[in-house]
Amino acid sequence: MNVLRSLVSPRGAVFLLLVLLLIAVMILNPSFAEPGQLMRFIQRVAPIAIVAIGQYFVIIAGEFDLSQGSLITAQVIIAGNLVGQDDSRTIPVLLLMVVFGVAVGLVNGIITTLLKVPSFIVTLGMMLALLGGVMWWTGGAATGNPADSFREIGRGGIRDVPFLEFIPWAVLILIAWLALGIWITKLPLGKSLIAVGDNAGAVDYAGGRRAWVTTRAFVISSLSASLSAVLLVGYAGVHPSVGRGYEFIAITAVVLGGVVLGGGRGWIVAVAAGAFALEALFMLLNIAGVPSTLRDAVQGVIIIAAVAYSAVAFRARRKRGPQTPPDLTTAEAVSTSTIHTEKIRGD
Amino acid sequence: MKRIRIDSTVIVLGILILALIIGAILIGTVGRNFLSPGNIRDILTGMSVLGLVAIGQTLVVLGASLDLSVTYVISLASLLGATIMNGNPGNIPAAVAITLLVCAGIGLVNGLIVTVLKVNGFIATLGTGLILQGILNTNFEGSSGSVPWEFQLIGATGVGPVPVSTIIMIALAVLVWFLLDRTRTGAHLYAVGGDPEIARLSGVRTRPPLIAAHVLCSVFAGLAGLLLASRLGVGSPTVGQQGGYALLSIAAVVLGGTLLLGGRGSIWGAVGGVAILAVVDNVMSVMQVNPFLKDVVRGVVIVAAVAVYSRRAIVRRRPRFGAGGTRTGGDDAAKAAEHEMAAAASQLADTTTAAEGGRA
Amino acid sequence: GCTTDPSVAPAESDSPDESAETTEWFDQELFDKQNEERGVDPQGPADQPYLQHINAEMVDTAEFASEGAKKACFANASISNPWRQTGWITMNEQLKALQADGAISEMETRDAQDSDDTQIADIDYFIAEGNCDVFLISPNSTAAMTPAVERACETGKPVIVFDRGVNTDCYVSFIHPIGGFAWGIDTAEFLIDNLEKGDKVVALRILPGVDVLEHRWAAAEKLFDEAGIEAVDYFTGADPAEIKSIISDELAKGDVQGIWMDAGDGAVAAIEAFEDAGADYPVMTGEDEMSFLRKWKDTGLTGLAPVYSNFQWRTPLLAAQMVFAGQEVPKEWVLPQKPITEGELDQYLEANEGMPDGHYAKFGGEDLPGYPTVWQQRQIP
Amino acid sequence: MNATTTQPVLAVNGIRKSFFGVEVLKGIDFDVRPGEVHGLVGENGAGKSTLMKIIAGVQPADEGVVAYRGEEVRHAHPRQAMDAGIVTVFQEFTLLPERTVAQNVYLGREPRRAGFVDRKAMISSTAALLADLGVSFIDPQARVGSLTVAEQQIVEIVKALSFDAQVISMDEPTAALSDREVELLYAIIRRLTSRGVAVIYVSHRLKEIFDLCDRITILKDGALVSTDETAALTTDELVRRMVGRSIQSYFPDAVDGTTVGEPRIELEDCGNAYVDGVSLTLRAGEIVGVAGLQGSGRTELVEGVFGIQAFTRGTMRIDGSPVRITSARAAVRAGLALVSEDRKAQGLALGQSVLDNALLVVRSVFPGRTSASRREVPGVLSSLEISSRGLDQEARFLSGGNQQKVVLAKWLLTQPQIVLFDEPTRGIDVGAKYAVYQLMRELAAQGKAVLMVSSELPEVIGMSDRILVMHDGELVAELPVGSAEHEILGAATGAVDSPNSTDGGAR
Ligand SMILES: Nc1ncnc2c1ncn2[C@@H]1O[C@H](COP(=O)(O)OP(=O)(O)OP(=O)(O)O)[C@@H](O)[C@H]1O
Ligand SMILES: Nc1ncnc2c1ncn2[C@@H]1O[C@H](COP(=O)(O)OP(=O)(O)OP(=O)(O)O)[C@@H](O)[C@H]1O
Ligand SMILES: [Mg+2]
Ligand SMILES: [Mg+2]
Repeated sequence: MNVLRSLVSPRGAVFLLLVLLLIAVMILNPSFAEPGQLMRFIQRVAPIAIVAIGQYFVIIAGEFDLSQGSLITAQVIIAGNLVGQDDSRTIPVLLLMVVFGVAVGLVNGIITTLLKVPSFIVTLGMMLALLGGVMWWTGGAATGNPADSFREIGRGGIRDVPFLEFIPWAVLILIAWLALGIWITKLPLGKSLIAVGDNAGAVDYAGGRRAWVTTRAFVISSLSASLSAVLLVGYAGVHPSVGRGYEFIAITAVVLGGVVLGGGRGWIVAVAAGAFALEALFMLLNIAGVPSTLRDAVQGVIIIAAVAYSAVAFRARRKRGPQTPPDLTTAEAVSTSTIHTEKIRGD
Repeated sequence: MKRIRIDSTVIVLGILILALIIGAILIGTVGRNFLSPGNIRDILTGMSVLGLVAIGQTLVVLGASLDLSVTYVISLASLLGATIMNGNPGNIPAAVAITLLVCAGIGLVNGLIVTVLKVNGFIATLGTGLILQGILNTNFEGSSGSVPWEFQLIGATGVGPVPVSTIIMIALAVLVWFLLDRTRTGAHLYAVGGDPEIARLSGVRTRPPLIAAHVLCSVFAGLAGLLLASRLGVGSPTVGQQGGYALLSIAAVVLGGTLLLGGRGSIWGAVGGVAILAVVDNVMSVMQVNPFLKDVVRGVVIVAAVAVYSRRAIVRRRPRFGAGGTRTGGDDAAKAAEHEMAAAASQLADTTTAAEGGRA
Repeated sequence: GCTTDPSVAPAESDSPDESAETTEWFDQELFDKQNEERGVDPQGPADQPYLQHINAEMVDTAEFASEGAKKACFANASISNPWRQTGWITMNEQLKALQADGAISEMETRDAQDSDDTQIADIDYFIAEGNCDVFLISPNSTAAMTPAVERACETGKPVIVFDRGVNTDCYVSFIHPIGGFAWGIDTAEFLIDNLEKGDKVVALRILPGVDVLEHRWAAAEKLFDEAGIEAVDYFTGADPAEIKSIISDELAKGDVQGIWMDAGDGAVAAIEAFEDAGADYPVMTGEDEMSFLRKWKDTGLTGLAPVYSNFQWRTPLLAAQMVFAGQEVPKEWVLPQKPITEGELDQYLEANEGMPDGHYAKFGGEDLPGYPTVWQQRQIP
Repeated sequence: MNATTTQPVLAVNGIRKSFFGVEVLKGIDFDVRPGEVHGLVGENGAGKSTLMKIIAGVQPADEGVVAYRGEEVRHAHPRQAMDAGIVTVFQEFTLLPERTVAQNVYLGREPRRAGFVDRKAMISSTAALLADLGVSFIDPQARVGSLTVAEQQIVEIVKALSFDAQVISMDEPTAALSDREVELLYAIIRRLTSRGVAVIYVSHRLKEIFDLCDRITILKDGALVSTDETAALTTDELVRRMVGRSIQSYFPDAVDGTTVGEPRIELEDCGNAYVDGVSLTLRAGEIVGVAGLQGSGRTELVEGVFGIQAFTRGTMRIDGSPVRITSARAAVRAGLALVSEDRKAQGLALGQSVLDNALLVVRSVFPGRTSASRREVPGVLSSLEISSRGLDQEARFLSGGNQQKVVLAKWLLTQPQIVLFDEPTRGIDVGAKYAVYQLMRELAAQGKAVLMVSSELPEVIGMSDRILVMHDGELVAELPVGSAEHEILGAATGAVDSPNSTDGGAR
């Protein structure tokens, strides 16, 4: 009963949505319930879930990262052009990608925090500049797919596992990244990030290094995008359109996960669930044979409906109050006016 | 008493002038004339469509929302306009009216989703954008319709080097400026964007202004779509995406000094922002900059231009002392006020006491 | 005073209702024409496919004949995909060759970055400020660019259009390979020949609404339909991740025997989806992009690489040279468009050794100055 | 004055209200008569603001009726109540900083001519309203954000007056005002009542309540305690009813064994853009009060010490060794703590739990000590007698006093040596105030140095071992313990020339 209630609650809504979508997929295509298929599904979600996890840290701090998609593209092309067919370059190039990811995150973060340019604009600029820059550098086309050892990360896995058949590396990487993310949310850094999103002024007066805290969120986001790029190089291969639109998919997943745009509230696990729900939706549309022209429309309706459901369900719940256990309700109270006031004044 | 603050619109103007000067010099170096009629027309034409979108976007952003669906509204409007006109000049009024009505309807839906369903503007319009894209892809295969010559004139005629479309855009900007400055809806939009709870406590109904902003934003996107139809001669299901109008218009609006969080900003800033982007684009085109590099420059210019004033826009308190501890005299007004306040209190006290004949 | 663009005049040719009905992509007449052109042996130098033409009706250009190096103004739609990038590199090398010959002095290029509106402005700018001797236009879209092209024609300077067409014939020459229907017929026939009735083909398309691309699918879909092949189509945005997901889902639903693509981008991802699912390789048509050719070779699948002849990027400048020399050129310059078959695969792989994956095998620039490094390093001006 | 007019203009009956299942108003009966000032007092969280909001139509009551001029009303939107003549000055400012004074005053009902906002009329009638109050120093066209806090409060009141109000509720209108402006407010209120307007007045400053009110209603834990004529109450009785116990003295005496020791922090000629020539010494075991008028720069002084607006001139020494503190972080590391003036903007992340707020500073500055501090949290919270529903409760759902205690807990966990209090008791009730005073005494007893900025002179006088007075950005006087209010005021207004202003605190 309690499980059911928290599923219907706004915080659990994304899990309910995910369950519904998966059930729908399984009804239409029973083979999906096989463990092997499930593993492949998780493998496919991994890049999206990882960018969403990165985006989560930026959004709870009250910022946006629109440069994720372009960064993925840039990293994918870097991998394609620099690794080539030379296995021995895999490790150095991976390191280079980490450095590049960190650099992009630092630039985003520093311009946002020190120059006080809204992150929406900073990362929009970064999105244009990164994509343009990498296309300029490569003349628009990657040399080719990198060596298989590099691609193995996103494509391969542990084979012949009993019951599961196949465990893609991507699944393990996703689990590790999510665990890392959960761990960060428990660290002072995670707590500070959410506090910055809630009330930046309080963090300033508490002696927090707000600029550095926020900058690290951008670095986490960029690193997530880079990791996602590594997986995508393996999964899909090198192409300038890999990563396109991922920033919006990530933001959508984060919002589906119940995170408030503007910061200060949200649960990282729900964000991962949001990414799964989104990809399950895409898959459902494929499997249900919805005409390709109509898919966007269906997707739009479901996103709005899901987010509206949380918002409306929350308000209804707030009115109903008494029946719900206090700890649950307090955790759900979405931004009230005072917070908003402080934000406007604070910035 | 009015405390002077460097208005961001002024800074935008400054940046624009800087861009014009640098542009003129750069264009001079390749042996072209920046102020030639053809070039001026190129810049102004580049401003018209984005300008219309940015005007609408300004309204939404002032209300602390966003509209990412404008791209698809533009495409839809160009198609609706062109197919209804169907080459027949007699259909123009009906086509324009129906197109704008449909756009207004989309804006209304956006506004209702944002205000009634309480979905964040970013997500709401991302969603409606997707829905519109689906509708476009399902119902239109490629460009269709035909715009009669009379309507094409709007996009191709000019007064001297100034295209009619630019004049229309500026005229509408004046109208919107008037709306923001001189109507209740405008005042309430600033209030709702500034702080919806304060607006509510002050007796403002918070939904109508934001809904109106969304409706107008979509209508302006519709106008942009019609203008594009007039220039293209046909309607196109991708013309909105081609221009990347959603993100560029937001960039232009912020570039123009409007706060992304709402509540502060101006239409002229947005027009200035659009002009900056148009000048930069024009200069790069004349210089034949590599198209990929153009995007890099655009990205850098947008961030750099916003950076110029974003720090400055956050004014804290008036300083009382200058560098070496010298008084700046900035507080004189407040100091004078101290005494006035005291005087006012005692005077008021006197009058009431006199009136009431003392009080226990 | 009011200035109206002199050329914005009521278009004499098109009556309103004619262009309104353009929503159905399939066009039997065009289908038949292109089908016929597939079988025609092109005229012109055998080793210079970019100068060959099919069923050409030549026009006299004596009126444009004049001495000296000329300035070309090129309104490009974009270089936003590998096909256009490859062509753009080739075109610039061709320019160098013609500059060396003294035929062309310079080429001023404006890139519209995929925007109709920008390209219209670009053409208008050229008309007003460009001092152009010849206009080269690669339209971003057919109908939308028609008025602007007409305005360029009004200047009296020669106008050469290539790749996508326009709804007017005021140009001196319109250069293009046979077309989308021919592509669709080539590919569909190949798949039908290699598949059984009732087999399933998944069609991976890039995006809707572009005529060149829509024609390919319109022809193929019709033929599949007639042959009793089950075909489902998806728009992928050329994103390999999307392609891989789509194929994976299709394979989860049931067997897929054929893949039809309207581009080469992402072919590798499609094939890998079969590998990862442990399914048999499909019969497949991609494009002459190196990534597909290489993967085709590696896997040994049954395939065909239709081409949308990339060498057409050389032709406009050469046509301009011919026009100024007063030589006659085809009004509609239909370039050959011959798919690469399994038998020719090795030959093209060898010829394009060292080229990047996004390179097109039939780029046709082997005799140009920068070959091969400029293409290998993808040096874009 | 005829405050005993029989017919109440506004009466509420049996009002009940719950938030999340917790009843915060338990059947309140309450009325106001024309021309009366009706005081509403109670501890933090007693439900005063909630009652005001129900009357103002901001929130609906769960049960009970509001009768206005004898008729039952149900205002669903603040606007309806305003139009009917019930106007409220809310506890939080309801002004838009980006808009002008006139735009704020007429927000929601801008005068129109031919369908358009008549700006001239709006400005001139705002000017007239201001002039009517004798306020000539506020420009109707000034941006509200550019006004001082006090000026903003006046605008807030002007906004309320611009309605043709029959009932004006003021929820802690003086929280941000110094005595000067309070006087002005008194005068305004008296003028209103003389016109027959009823005023509901909420304040934690009991002096004002007794000065102004005709009747006083006391709430405790959401329940009505009593309504009495002011004359029938004494301060002690009022406090007893509010907190349920009698508090002998507002200001606890120093803890036995407190000794004033070595200087812990010394400032010499420090200055920044807001204050200048600040020289002062804080010794271990000492509580130093800072008095001054609103805007005299007291907040800037402590913010300067704390590195938020770092001093650009002068030298600072802590425990004898010179330091340069240029950020709050450096200050915390140097052993300083700042209990800031604005709880909501600078003190708490309201959406986060009590626990997270308590650990805010430790996590920000000493992340390594987080787990150790975490174990101390329950002890510190219970020593401050915070009543919350648990460590997980969001700070926003605490009442003002409890929020302030969380702020204190946050700083105590860093074990500071020098504690700066800026308006530590602003907007909190007597019970919580007493707890704060006791905490200060304990800190002093532990050998810490305490600096307290306050606008309430009795508090400064009652708690301080020495009193520093600021005027216009400079320290102008140092007065000994037990100085009288008029001495302090004299120095603060600049009326009395202090003997030596530069080394005011250095002795
Ligand atoms: N919107 C709300 N949601 C949940 N609880 C609320 C809300 N508003 C008030 N409360 C709770 O109701 C109780 C009464 O609050 P109220 O603000 O009326 O107290 P108050 O007497 O005005 O206190 P203070 O003197 O601190 O202003 C408090 O426990 C508060 O936490
Ligand atoms: N909201 C505001 N906007 C602009 N300036 C302000 C604002 N609030 C205060 N100031 C200015 O800052 C300076 C000092 O302000 P403040 O009132 O905080 O000083 P203070 O002495 O600490 O007063 P108090 O602590 O009693 O409120 C003054 O010049 C004042 O005019
Ligand atoms: Mg209150
Ligand atoms: Mg202060």
